[in-house]
Amino acid sequence: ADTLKIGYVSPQTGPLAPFGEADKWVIDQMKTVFKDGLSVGGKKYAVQIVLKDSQSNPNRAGEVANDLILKDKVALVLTAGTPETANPVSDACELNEVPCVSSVVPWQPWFFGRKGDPAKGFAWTYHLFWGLEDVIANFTNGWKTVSTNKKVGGLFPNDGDGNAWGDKELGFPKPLAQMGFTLTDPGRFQNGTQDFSAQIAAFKRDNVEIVTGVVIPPDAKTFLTQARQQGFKPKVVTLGKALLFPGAIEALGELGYGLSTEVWWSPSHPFTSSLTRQSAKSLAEAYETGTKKQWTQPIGFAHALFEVAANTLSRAKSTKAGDVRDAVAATSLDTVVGPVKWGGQGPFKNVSKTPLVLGQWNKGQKYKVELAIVNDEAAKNIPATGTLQLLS
Amino acid sequence: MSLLALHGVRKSYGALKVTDDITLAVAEGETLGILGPNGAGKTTLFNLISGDVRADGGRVEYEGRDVTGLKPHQRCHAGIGRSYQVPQPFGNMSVFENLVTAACFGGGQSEREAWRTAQEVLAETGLMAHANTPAGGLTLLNRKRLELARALATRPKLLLLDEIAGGLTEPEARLLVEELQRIKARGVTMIWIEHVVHALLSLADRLFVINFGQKLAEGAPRAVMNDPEVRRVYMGMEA
Amino acid sequence: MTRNPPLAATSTAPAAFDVVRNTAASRVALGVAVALALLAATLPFWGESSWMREFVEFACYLIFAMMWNLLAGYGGMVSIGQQAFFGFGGYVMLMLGNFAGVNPFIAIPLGALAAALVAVPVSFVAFRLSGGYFAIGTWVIAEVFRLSFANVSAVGGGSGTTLTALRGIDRATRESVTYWMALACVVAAIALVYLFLRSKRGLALLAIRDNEVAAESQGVPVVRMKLAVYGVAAFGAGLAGALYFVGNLRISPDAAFSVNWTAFAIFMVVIGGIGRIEGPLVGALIFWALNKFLSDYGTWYLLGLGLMAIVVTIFFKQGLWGFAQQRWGWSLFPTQRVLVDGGRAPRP
Amino acid sequence: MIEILLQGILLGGLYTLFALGQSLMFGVMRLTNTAQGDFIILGAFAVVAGTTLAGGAPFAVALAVLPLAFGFGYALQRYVLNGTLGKDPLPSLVVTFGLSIVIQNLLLELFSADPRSIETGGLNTQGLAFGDSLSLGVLPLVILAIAVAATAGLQWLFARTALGRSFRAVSDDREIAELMGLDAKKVYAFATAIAFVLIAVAGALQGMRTTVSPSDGPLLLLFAFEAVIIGGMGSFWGTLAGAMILGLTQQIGFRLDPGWGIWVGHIVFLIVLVLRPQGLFPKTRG
Amino acid sequence: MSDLLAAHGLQAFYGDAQALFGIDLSLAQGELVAIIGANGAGKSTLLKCLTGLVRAPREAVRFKGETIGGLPPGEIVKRGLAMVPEGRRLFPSLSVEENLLIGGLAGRKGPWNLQRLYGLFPILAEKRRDPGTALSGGQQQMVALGRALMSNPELLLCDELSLGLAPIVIREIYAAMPAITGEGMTVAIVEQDLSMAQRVSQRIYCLQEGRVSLSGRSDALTREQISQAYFGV
Ligand SMILES: Nc1ncnc2c1ncn2[C@@H]1O[C@H](COP(=O)(O)OP(=O)(O)OP(=O)(O)O)[C@@H](O)[C@H]1O
Ligand SMILES: Nc1ncnc2c1ncn2[C@@H]1O[C@H](COP(=O)(O)OP(=O)(O)OP(=O)(O)O)[C@@H](O)[C@H]1O
Ligand SMILES: CC(C)C[C@H](N)C(=O)O
Ligand SMILES: [Mg+2]
Ligand SMILES: [Mg+2]
Repeated sequence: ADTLKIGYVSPQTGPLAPFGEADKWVIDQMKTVFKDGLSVGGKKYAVQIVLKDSQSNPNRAGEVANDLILKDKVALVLTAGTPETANPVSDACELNEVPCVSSVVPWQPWFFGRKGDPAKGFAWTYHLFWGLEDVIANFTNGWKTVSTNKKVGGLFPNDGDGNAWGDKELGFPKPLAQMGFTLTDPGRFQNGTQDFSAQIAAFKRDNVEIVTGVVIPPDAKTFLTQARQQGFKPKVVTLGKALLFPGAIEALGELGYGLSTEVWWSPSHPFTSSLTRQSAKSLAEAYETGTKKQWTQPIGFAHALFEVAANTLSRAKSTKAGDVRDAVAATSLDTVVGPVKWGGQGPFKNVSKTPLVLGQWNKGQKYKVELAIVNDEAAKNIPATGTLQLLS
Repeated sequence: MSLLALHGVRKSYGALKVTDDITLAVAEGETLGILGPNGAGKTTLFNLISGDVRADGGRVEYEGRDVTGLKPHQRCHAGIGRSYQVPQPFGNMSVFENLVTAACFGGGQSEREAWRTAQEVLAETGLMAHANTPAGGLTLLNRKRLELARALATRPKLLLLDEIAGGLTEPEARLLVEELQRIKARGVTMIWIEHVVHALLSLADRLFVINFGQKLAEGAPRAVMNDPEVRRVYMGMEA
Repeated sequence: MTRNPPLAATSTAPAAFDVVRNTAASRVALGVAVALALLAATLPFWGESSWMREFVEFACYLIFAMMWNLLAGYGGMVSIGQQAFFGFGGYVMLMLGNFAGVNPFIAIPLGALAAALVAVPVSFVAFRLSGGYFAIGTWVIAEVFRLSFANVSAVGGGSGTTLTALRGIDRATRESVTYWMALACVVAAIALVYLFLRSKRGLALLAIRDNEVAAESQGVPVVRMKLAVYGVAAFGAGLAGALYFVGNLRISPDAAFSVNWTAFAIFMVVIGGIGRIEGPLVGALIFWALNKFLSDYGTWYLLGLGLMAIVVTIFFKQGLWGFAQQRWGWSLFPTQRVLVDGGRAPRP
Repeated sequence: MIEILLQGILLGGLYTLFALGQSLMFGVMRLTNTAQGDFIILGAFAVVAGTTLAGGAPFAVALAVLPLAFGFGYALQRYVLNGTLGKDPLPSLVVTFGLSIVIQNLLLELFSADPRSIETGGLNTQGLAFGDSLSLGVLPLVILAIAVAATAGLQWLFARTALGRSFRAVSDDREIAELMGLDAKKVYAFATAIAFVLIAVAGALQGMRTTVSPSDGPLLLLFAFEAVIIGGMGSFWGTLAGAMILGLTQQIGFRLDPGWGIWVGHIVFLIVLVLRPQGLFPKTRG
Repeated sequence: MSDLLAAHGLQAFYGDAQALFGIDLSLAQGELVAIIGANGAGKSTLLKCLTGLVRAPREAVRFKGETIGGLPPGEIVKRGLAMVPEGRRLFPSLSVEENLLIGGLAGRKGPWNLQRLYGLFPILAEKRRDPGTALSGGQQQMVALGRALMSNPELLLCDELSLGLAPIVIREIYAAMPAITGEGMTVAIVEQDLSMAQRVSQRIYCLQEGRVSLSGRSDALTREQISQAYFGV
C-alpha cells in the first residue's frame, strides 16, 4: 500500500523540552494503533509518523516544518508546545498550503501572535486549546474562594505567552480590574533573569497577596526563593507554564507545596480516547507504567492530536491537501481532552476550545508531589477533589 | 626651507617624560644621525614623526605644513617612510606582496605600477631571490632588509631608519652603508637612529644626540663625537 | 638554504619578470562555476520545490559564513556578534514589508543596506577593542540589539511576529523568486568577496591582519579599510538574514539575534579553512549535509558537531580545505601575486 | 534606595563568582573561555547528581566536587586547551564554543531539560530582617562573603606567592619562562584547575540559589565577561569591582523597567569599554 | 681537558627547514668562548638546542657526561645550564626582583643570590620594585644576565649581549664578566662585534649556514681567517 505521512513537531530538547517529553511514548503507542494502516477516500494507506524536534527554537521549528512539507510531503502536520514551536510551524503550513492542527498554546498567542485577522481567520491551520479568558476565569475563581486583599502581582516575561497574558486588551489586566482585583505589573522581563528584587520590592510596596503570571521554571524558582529571603510572603501563587511539570515542582523543594497552576488535562478528566478507548486515567497509567515517570499534562493533548488526525484522515475524500483540510474543518469528535469541533466551540472558525480547571500541588503519596484539582467552576464535568488552600 | 621641523614636541608615558621639548629641523637632502643611550626616546621621536604616536604637545611640520594631526597613513602618503627597530613584516604575505602593498598605499601607485616598483626595490635591496617567500620565514637580516625595502617602496622623500645596522656584521654593515649612499644620492632625506656609530658616521651630515628625552648635543659629526658630555653619557669614556 | 646575496647586487630590475595571479585549477574552476550557476538558474523549471528551499537555506548559511570569513579571516576581526546584522537585516525587511508595504523581495537588499548603515555607528564602539575583547564586545552589542528589539511591541516584543506581506503571493511564484534571489545573492557574494580580495584592497586587508601598526605606517588607511570590511560583512550578514526570514516568515529576537548564527558560521569557516574563499564553501556544504542527514539525532548531532569543531581546530588548524591546499596545492580562488622569472616556475 | 544598593551588591557578589575563574584564565593564558557559563552549570549538575547519589548532604557533596573540578580543569587544560593557545584568539574561541555545545547537549542527554536545584535544607529561603521593610537573603550574603574571600585569596595567590609569580611569568613570555625551569603546560593547567574550583563553587551556589538547566550557560557567560572586562585584566579586585558595577547598574535598570535591566547593564559595559578599553583597574599588560 | 659540554653532529629543524647541519662543539670547564657568524648562521638556534628550546636528538648533546639533548628546558636548567636570551625578554608584569626570583626557580645552590647580584649591579637594587620594562635597555640586559645567574649555572650561554645597546652599556656589561667567570663558571657568548669577541674570549667558534666553519684560539685567529669563515668567500 502507499504510505501516508503525518508530521509532528514539538520541543524535545532545549528549555521547553518538558512540553515534548511525552511525545516519543505517545507516538510509539500510535504506531501500534496505526499498524494496520488507514483508509482514506476508500484507499488503504500505511501510516508513518515523522517526528521532528524544534529544539525549543522558533527558527528550527519553521525549518523542520518546511522539511516535513516539502521533503517528506506529509499529508497533515501536528504540532504542540508553546508559541515558540507551534506558531512558526503553523505559519509554515499556512504558507505552503498544508493542513495543520496545533495545540498547547492558549489560542490568543496562537491567533494574534501570528497576526491573524479575526474577519478572515486562517485557511490551513487549526488549533485546539483553551484561551486566556479560561485561565483568567480559573485563576480568579480560585482566588475568590480564599480571603485575600485582592491585590495581585503579575510576572509576565517578554515571550509569546507573557506578552499575551500581560496584554492590556487581551490579557489579565482588564478582567482583573473588572472583578475588583488590583494588578501590579512591573513590566516585561527577559527569561532567565537572575534577580527579581525589583519585582519583589514593587509587590511589597503594593502589599500584594496573590502572585500570578506565566514564567519559565528556573525563573519561578528564582522568584520564589528570593521572595522568601526578602520577606515577601504572598498568600497565593498561581503561575502558568513554570508549575505545569512535576519535575519543576520537585526542583522547588519545600517551596513547591501549595503552588497552583492551570490544569488542561489530568487523569481525572472524564474523557475517553476515540482511538484506543482508554479513559484519561488509563492513558496516564499506561504512560506511567511504560516510562516509569509521573504523568504530565501534554500526554493527553499529544494523544488527542492523533485522535483528530486519524478521524480527519478517515473522513477525507483523498490525501490531497485541500481535501484533508476540509475534513479537519468538519471535525466533530470526542477526544481524551474533551470534544473537538471547529466553527462551534471557539471564537473563530480555526479555534476549538477545550475545558480548563485549576490545580494545586501537594505533597504526594506515590510521587513526591501530586496535582489536585481545586476549582472546577469553569468546567463542572471535571471533578474537583479539594479547594484552594492558602500558602503557609 | 627645511623638509621636516619639530617645534617643542613633547610626549610622556605616565610620569616619564620620554620626549621633552624637542625642537629639530632637517633640510631637504640632508642625512641626520640620531644617537643616544637606550631608552633615551629615539624610537619615540620616530613614532611622533611618523604619527604612530600622538604628541602631547608641540608641532610637527613637514614641507611647511602642520602635520601634527595627521594619521600615519596620511603622513606616509605625504612622503614619510619608516622602518621599525624590531622588524614588523606582514608575515603571511610574500616579500613581493609586502612591497606591492607599500607601493600601492604608501606610494599611491596603481597595482601595475606597484609591481614595477616592487621589482625595482627587490633588485635594489638584494631580496629578489626571496620575492615569493612568506615574509614571516625570513632571517633577521632579511627582515631588516625588508624593513628598508618596504619603506623605499613607498617612494619616500623622508626616510626614517631605526637601527637597521643593529646586529649586522661589519661587512654587512658596509654593504648597507653603500646602499644608503645610493639612496642619499637620489636626493632622499634621511634620519637614521643607530648605535653602530662608525656606520652612522660614514653617512650622516649632522648628528643629534638625545638623553632623557632632551637634546644633549647637535651639530657636525666630528664636533658632536668630541663633545665631552656625549663621550661621557653615550660612549662611556671620560673626556 | 640559500645564501643571502649581497645587498644591492644589481640596481635595475630585469624586464623578464612577470606577475602571475591565476592557476590552471582556478581557470577550470571559474568555467565550472559559471556553468553551474547557469544550470542552477533553470532549476525552478525542472526541480522540486524542496530543492529550492534547501538551496535558500544553504545560501543563507553560505553567505553568512563567507562574510564572517571576510571579517575574521581577512580583516582579522574575530566577531561573535555578526548575528546583530543578521537579525537587523531580517527585522528591517519585515518592517518594510509589513508596515511600509514594500514588496518583501525588494526589501531584502534594503534590509542588507540598513545593516551596513547601522554597522557604521556600531563600529565606533566595536573598534575600540581588539582580540578576545572584540569578540566578546561584539557579542554584547548583538545582545543589545536583541534586547532592544525584544522591547519593541510593534514587532511583537520578545515573542516576535509574522511576515504577513507575503500572504497574497502564490506559492509557486514565491518559491521561485526566493530561490532566484538566493542564487543571485550567492553568486554576487562570492564575486564581491573574490574581486575585493584580488584588488589592492585585498592586499591592504592581509597587511592589516598581519600587523596593524606597520600597515598604517605603510600608508594603508587602516580604520577606513576595517570599516569598509565591517560594513561589507554587515551587509552580507543582513542579506543572509533578510533572505532567511523571507523563507521562514516568522521572526523573533531570540531567533534573529541568536549567537548560534555566528557559532555555526565559525564552525563552517573553521572546518572548511579560515582565510581562504573556498573555506566557507566547503564548510557550508559539510554543515548543510550534516544538518540534513543527522539533525534528527538532536542532542547527539549537536554534540558531534561540537566535537568536530574541536577536533578540526586542534588537529587541522588550516581546516579541511587548507589541509588539501597544503597537501595538493589546490587553489580555486587564488588571490596571491607570484613573481615569476620569464615564465619559469618561481623560486619558493 | 539603600535596598537597591544592597541588592545590587549582592547580585555583584554572585557575578564575581561567575567571573573570577574567567579572570584567572584570561589573565594567565589570554584564553577566551566561551564555555565558562556552561562549566558553571556543569558544576551545578555535578553537585545535583552527587546529592542524588548520596541521598542528601549537599554541602559535603559540593566540597567533594571541588577536588574533582580541580582535576577536571587540570586535565582539560593539559590535554585540550593547551593546544589552542597562541596569538590568534580564534582556536580557543572555537574550541570553547564547541565545548559549550558538547556540555549543553551532554547534560540534556543525561539530565533532560528539566530544571534542577540543590536542596539546601531551607538555607536558600532564609532571610535576615533589618527593620521593617528591609530583609536580605542569608544565601546571597553567604555568596557575597565567599566572593570577597575568593577574590582576596586569588589576589594574594597571584601577587604574593611563587605560584602567582609563575602564572604571570608564563603569561608574559612562555618560552623564557620554560627556560627558567617552569613547565608552561603545567602552569597553565594549574591556573585552569584553580579556575575550575572557583567555577564549581559558583555552580554549586547557583544551583542552591535558583534552578539550573542544561541550556542556562550562555546567559551566565556574558555577565562573567562583562565583570572581567569592566574590571580590567589581571586584577581580581578589579573583577570584583566590575561585577559590583554590573550588579548595581542592572539592579537600577530593573527598577526602571524589568525589560531593560540587563540592557542597561550591557550599555554601561559598552560605555566603560569606549572610555577605557583596558578596563577600570588593569594590572597586566594587554 | 675534560669537556663540560660537548655537541656531536647536532642537527636542528624548524618544521621542514633545517637550521643546523651537524655541529661539533666542546666547552671546557672555566673557559669563555665566543660564537660568531653572520645573521641567520644558526647561533641562536645552537644555543636554543643546548637549552632545550629547540628539539635536539638525545645523544647529540652531552653535559657533564650525561646526554641532555631534547630534554625540556626546565630539566636542563636544573642540571646547571642557563641562558640569557637574545633581546633580553624580561617578564613585563614582574618587578625587577620577581624577575630575578624566577631565575632562581631551578633551586640550585651556589654563590649567586639576590644580595650578590645587587652588589654587582647596584642600580638594580634601587629599582627592585619597578616593573622590568621601566628600565633602560642596558639595565634590562643586567636583569636578564642576573636572572640567568640566579640559577647558579655551571655553564652560562649569552645570546647577543650587546645587540642594540649603547656603547656605554656594552662596556658596563663586559666589565661585569670577570666577576662572573672568576667563579670558574663557563661562559659562551654570541657576539657580533668581532673585535669585542676576540678581545674577551679565549676561543672562537664561527658558524656559517648551520655548520662550524672555523674554530680556534681567539688570539691565534686572524681577521682574514674569520672573514673567510664568515662568508665562505
Ligand atoms: N608605549 C609605551 N608605554 C610606556 N613607556 C614607553 C612606551 N614606549 C616607550 N616607552 C618608554 O619610553 C622610553 C623611551 O623609549 P624609546 O623606545 O623611545 O627608546 P630608544 O631611545 O629608542 O631606546 P633604544 O636605543 O633602546 O631603542 C623608555 O623608557 C621606554 O620604556
Ligand atoms: N622560529 C623559527 N622558525 C623558522 N625558522 C627559524 C626560526 N628561528 C630561526 N629560524 C631560521 O633558522 C636559521 C638560523 O637562525 P638563528 O636565529 O639561529 O640565526 P643566528 O645565527 O642567531 O642569527 P642572528 O644573528 O640573526 O640572530 C635561519 O635561517 C632562520 O631563518
Ligand atoms: C502550556 C500552556 C499553558 C500553554 C502556554 N504555553 C503556557 O505555558 O501556559
Ligand atoms: Mg629604539
Ligand atoms: Mg640570533
